[in-house]
Amino acid sequence: MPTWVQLVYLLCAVCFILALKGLSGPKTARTGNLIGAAGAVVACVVPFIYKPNGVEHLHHVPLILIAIAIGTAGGVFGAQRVQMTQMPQMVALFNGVGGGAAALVALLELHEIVSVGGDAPWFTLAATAFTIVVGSVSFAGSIVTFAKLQELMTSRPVIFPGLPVAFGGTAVVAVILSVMLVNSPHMWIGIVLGLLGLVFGLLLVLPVGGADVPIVISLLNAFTGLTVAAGGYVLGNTVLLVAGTLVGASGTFLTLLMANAMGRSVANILFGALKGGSTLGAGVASDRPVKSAGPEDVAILLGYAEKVIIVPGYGLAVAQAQHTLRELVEVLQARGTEVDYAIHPVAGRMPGHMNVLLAEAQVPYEQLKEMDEINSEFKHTDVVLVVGANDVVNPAAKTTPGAPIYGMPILNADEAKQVVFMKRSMRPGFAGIENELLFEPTTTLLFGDAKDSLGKLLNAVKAL
Amino acid sequence: MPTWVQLVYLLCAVCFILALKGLSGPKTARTGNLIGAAGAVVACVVPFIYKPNGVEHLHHVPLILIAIAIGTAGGVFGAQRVQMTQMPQMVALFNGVGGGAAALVALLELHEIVSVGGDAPWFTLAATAFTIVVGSVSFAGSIVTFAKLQELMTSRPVIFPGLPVAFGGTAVVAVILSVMLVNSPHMWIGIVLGLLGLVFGLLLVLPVGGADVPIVISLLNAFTGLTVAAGGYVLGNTVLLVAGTLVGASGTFLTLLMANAMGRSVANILFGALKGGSTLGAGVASDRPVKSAGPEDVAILLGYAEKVIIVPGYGLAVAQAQHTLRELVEVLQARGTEVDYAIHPVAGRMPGHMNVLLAEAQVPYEQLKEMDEINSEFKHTDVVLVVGANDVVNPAAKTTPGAPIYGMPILNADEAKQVVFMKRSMRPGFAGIENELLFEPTTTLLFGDAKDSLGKLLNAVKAL
Amino acid sequence: MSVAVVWLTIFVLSVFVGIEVISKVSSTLHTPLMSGANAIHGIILLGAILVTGTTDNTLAVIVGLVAIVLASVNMVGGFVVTDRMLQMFTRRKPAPKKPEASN
Amino acid sequence: MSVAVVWLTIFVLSVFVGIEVISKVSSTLHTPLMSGANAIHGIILLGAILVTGTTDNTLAVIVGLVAIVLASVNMVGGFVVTDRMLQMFTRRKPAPKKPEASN
Ligand SMILES: NC(=O)c1ccc[n+]([C@@H]2O[C@H](COP(=O)([O-])OP(=O)(O)OC[C@H]3O[C@@H](n4cnc5c(N)ncnc54)[C@H](OP(=O)(O)O)[C@@H]3O)[C@@H](O)[C@H]2O)c1
Ligand SMILES: NC(=O)c1ccc[n+]([C@@H]2O[C@H](COP(=O)([O-])OP(=O)(O)OC[C@H]3O[C@@H](n4cnc5c(N)ncnc54)[C@H](OP(=O)(O)O)[C@@H]3O)[C@@H](O)[C@H]2O)c1
Repeated sequence: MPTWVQLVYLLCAVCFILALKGLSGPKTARTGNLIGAAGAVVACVVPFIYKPNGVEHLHHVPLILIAIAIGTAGGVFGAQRVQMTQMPQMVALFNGVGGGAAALVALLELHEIVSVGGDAPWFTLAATAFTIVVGSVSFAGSIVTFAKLQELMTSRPVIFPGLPVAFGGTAVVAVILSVMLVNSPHMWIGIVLGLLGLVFGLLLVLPVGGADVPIVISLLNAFTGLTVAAGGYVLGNTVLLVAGTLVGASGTFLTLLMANAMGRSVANILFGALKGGSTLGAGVASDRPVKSAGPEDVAILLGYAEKVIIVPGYGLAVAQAQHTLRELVEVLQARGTEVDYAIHPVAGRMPGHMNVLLAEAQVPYEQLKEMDEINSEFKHTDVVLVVGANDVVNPAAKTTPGAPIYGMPILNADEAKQVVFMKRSMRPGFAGIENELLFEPTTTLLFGDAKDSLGKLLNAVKAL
Repeated sequence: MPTWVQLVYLLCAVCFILALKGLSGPKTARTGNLIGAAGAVVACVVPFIYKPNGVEHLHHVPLILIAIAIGTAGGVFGAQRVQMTQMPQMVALFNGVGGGAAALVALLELHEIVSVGGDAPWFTLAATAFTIVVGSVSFAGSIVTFAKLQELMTSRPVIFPGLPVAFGGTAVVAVILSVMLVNSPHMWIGIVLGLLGLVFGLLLVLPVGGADVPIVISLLNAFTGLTVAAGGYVLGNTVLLVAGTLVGASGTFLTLLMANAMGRSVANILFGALKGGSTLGAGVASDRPVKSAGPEDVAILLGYAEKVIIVPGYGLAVAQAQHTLRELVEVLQARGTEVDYAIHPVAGRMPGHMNVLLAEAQVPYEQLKEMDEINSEFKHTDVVLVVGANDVVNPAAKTTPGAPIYGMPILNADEAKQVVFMKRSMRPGFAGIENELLFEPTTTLLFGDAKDSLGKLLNAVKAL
Repeated sequence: MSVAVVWLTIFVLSVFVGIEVISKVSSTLHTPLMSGANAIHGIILLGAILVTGTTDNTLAVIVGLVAIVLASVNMVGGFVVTDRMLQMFTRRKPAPKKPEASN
Repeated sequence: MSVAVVWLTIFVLSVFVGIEVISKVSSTLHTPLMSGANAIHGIILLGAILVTGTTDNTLAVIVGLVAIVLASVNMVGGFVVTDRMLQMFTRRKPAPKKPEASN
């Protein structure tokens, strides 16, 4: 490889570092993403210019260009069409195809090694086996997460007897075959490894509950990063090594951060179901007495409050009620009421879900207050309107050491003078535990689909 | 080099990364330093165990061990004996000898290259030249900074006519000789480069005012790091490369952070004097009227205040009055007054100067409040006692765009009900500009050496 | 230095860079960051191009072309979708149809 | 990959690590951090040992020994002085002779 090519690759690797750095700050995020894209494009153009194998230029250039065009068209189409709330499954899909590509590249590299007589350092062969297996895991796992989130299949954990055995068995066979591949590389071993990876990916993700899926996507994303890094080692290409490692390391770290923000452990998410217990809570509705009211009563509460805080949650996304909510808030503000939105970091089903949802409804960014910023204001608040949220205001996180959400930071809605919950039933939220706040004397429930109720509320407030 | 040696070196490099990471947080700092030390010791033990040139073990082992013993004794002795307030010059000295060692190592490597016929890649020769020059700059520069801070010479900027010419001349000759060295390596060129480096180091640091010296130490520290990195490249040793680069990069960044905290630019510090203007302010005393008082009056102010904030500064260190100050605070606290110390990041003449000084006087850590933490409390404070500080409470930083400290964050002492300044005269502080706060009606001056005045004040408060 | 150790060194350093560089990310940016990182590993496209362009076995070329398609979906789609997401996040509405609102 | 590019890669990655790893340091720790970094570059001692132990030219050995002395002063002194400084910083006085103080 000529020196200039190596230098360009290094530059591209630096672009990726800067991209990640940029992406981790709100002001620099977009620039960061563009820098990353620039680096990727430059790196991919390089092999068309120099002579990759030292003698000849790249073969099959037209076919390659066509393949790139097809992939690009597909990627752009998917990326443009997807709705904001479908982002997680889109990311899963993109991640899956990346993992699949990495596995295929490793298979081709194995073919190359086998066809020149199988003479490669053991470390190279080990990295090849790793890429084939983990790339396939990432592919199959991501496809299943996509299907779950897109509701092409049930999003409940899928568990069958013998799952732990199948899981363990696949893992053991994969390890044995990898060792065999390192000892004497054969094409069939590689192919079987790939198939085992697919099975393993299925078994890994099927038992995970739909709402834990974002964590799993992030983890599979880190996996794909590592396979790309290993692929880079096999191909002797630094830019793949550095980029893949960056993604692998930051992805793993991000997975931990995300799991942490929900008060869950990654091991529990992945293997909780295997151990027998579902990763979702019980989900039974309580029949203790509560105070419920109609839209007109709530309209009066809101209409004459001085300070209102909105707590949006998963139900708002389900009901697609963000536009109606924004209208209601605007009407209240026009009446002189001070209204803010309190955004819990894991409200909804993906990190940043509420920000995306409300941004889509054109709620001004300034009105979205992060948890730390607004938590001290609840005690000066007249009415908290909880729209389709539950766990993120559940005081059990502070008071009940055994609860699945114990230790998760929550919004202090319980400190406000009045709390209004909009939900359809008494069913609990994602964590599957009862919310004591629903039974407080200061709490009022407005039953019904969020979009429906908000519409009625809006009319009632306008009529005041 | 056997693989295990390379792996050990990599492990040592990781130790250094963890050391820096640890050192940047208060809780982990000591552990970080110890991890770094462990990595360094392990790395240095390695060549005694394996065969460095592939055939034979290390030569001259007894001599080498004696040299290490001498150096270690010297280092420990110096490190143990130095007083806390002399830390900056100690760091400068240690940095200087490190730079000197790097230059000598590069000279030896040049000798090696020359004796095998001068056949080395140009990049290696360039790195050798770099190490010789910059290592010598670091050595000479650090020795001068040591002399300045230890008051072995004047700490005022030393400027003479023709300095810019000498400076530029040396630089040009060094560059020319380096190019010559790369073209045809000769020992004499290396030696002359080393001498030029020494001269350049002198010329670089002589014009810097004593109080800017900590910045320069930090910069020279980064320089030495880079020479060690270049030396690592020449020797083909990763641990030197990684460690040196880490120090070079973090040192450069730290230099900028430090300069920033003082509202100065590094270029201005280094080249301000060359351009003619001194890097220190004018330093003339004003003769506008002020309100001054005796210790007894101030004692009454303090004795009957509910909340007092102490702002310590450079003068406290000069007067070595930290113990007396602590006693005074304890007496006030015993009377029921709430007393805190407000620590400005660049109060004194080295970063963390006040923390070190007050820690030495056994002031409990909890009473030391950082600027951001305490700045909102000044407005609820009865008396602010400014002991030997000046610039760090000068409102010109906010109000006078032309002032040398404009833009530097300051302690909001001006918001308190009463301000008492303890200083010896009306002379300005380090920045050389007048402090309007001295002339405010709410301000009282208590003239005299800080230790003296604090002693009198202590007696007066006790007598209340 | 042996090649494997060189690569191990680069790997270890990249791990530190990867972690440190994102260690300050706010929870709001978790999803775009994940998506951006996802796009970055689409660089496997480069690997796919290299292996496809240097083989002449028909089956290998076909598999390689499939890998290229998949990898370009990953890379291009990833960057585009991230950009769309970030556009949402940072957009400040010029002037909503909010009347004489307080706050 | 050519050796020079490998080393450049390691260099660039180390630069990022060096900067990112200390980017959150509080100003109180500036001096100990400077001093600790200073001790780390004392690792030039390793270089000095290697060049001295692999030469037989008398003058070179003497110069090498001087370098070893200087480098060990740097390294050992650096770590010890940093530790002393940090001891100061983190010491919590067990019980000062502070009487019935408020706050
Ligand atoms: N953000 C993330 O990244 C992420 C990822 C995975 C898991 N999680 C978890 O998800 C939870 C998020 O908390 P959350 O408070 O937002 O949600 P939640 O606790 O799951 O509560 C959602 C509530 O919305 C109500 N709801 C559902 N559909 C509705 C509709 N159409 N109209 C009105 N109400 C409706 C539900 O009650 P009804 O059924 O009675 O209507 C439910 O009480 C946390 O436990 C978090 O750990 C978050
Ligand atoms: N911390 C760092 O790393 C560092 C490094 C370099 C520069 N600096 C700069 O140093 C300045 C620090 O601010 P500062 O407020 O601490 O100091 P300052 O502005 O230099 O003021 C020190 C004051 O102490 C008084 N003083 C001197 N000796 C005294 C004694 N024996 N007894 C009583 N008073 C005495 C002086 O007035 P009299 O002469 O009238 O007594 C002077 O007004 C900033 O400008 C900063 O940028 C800081």
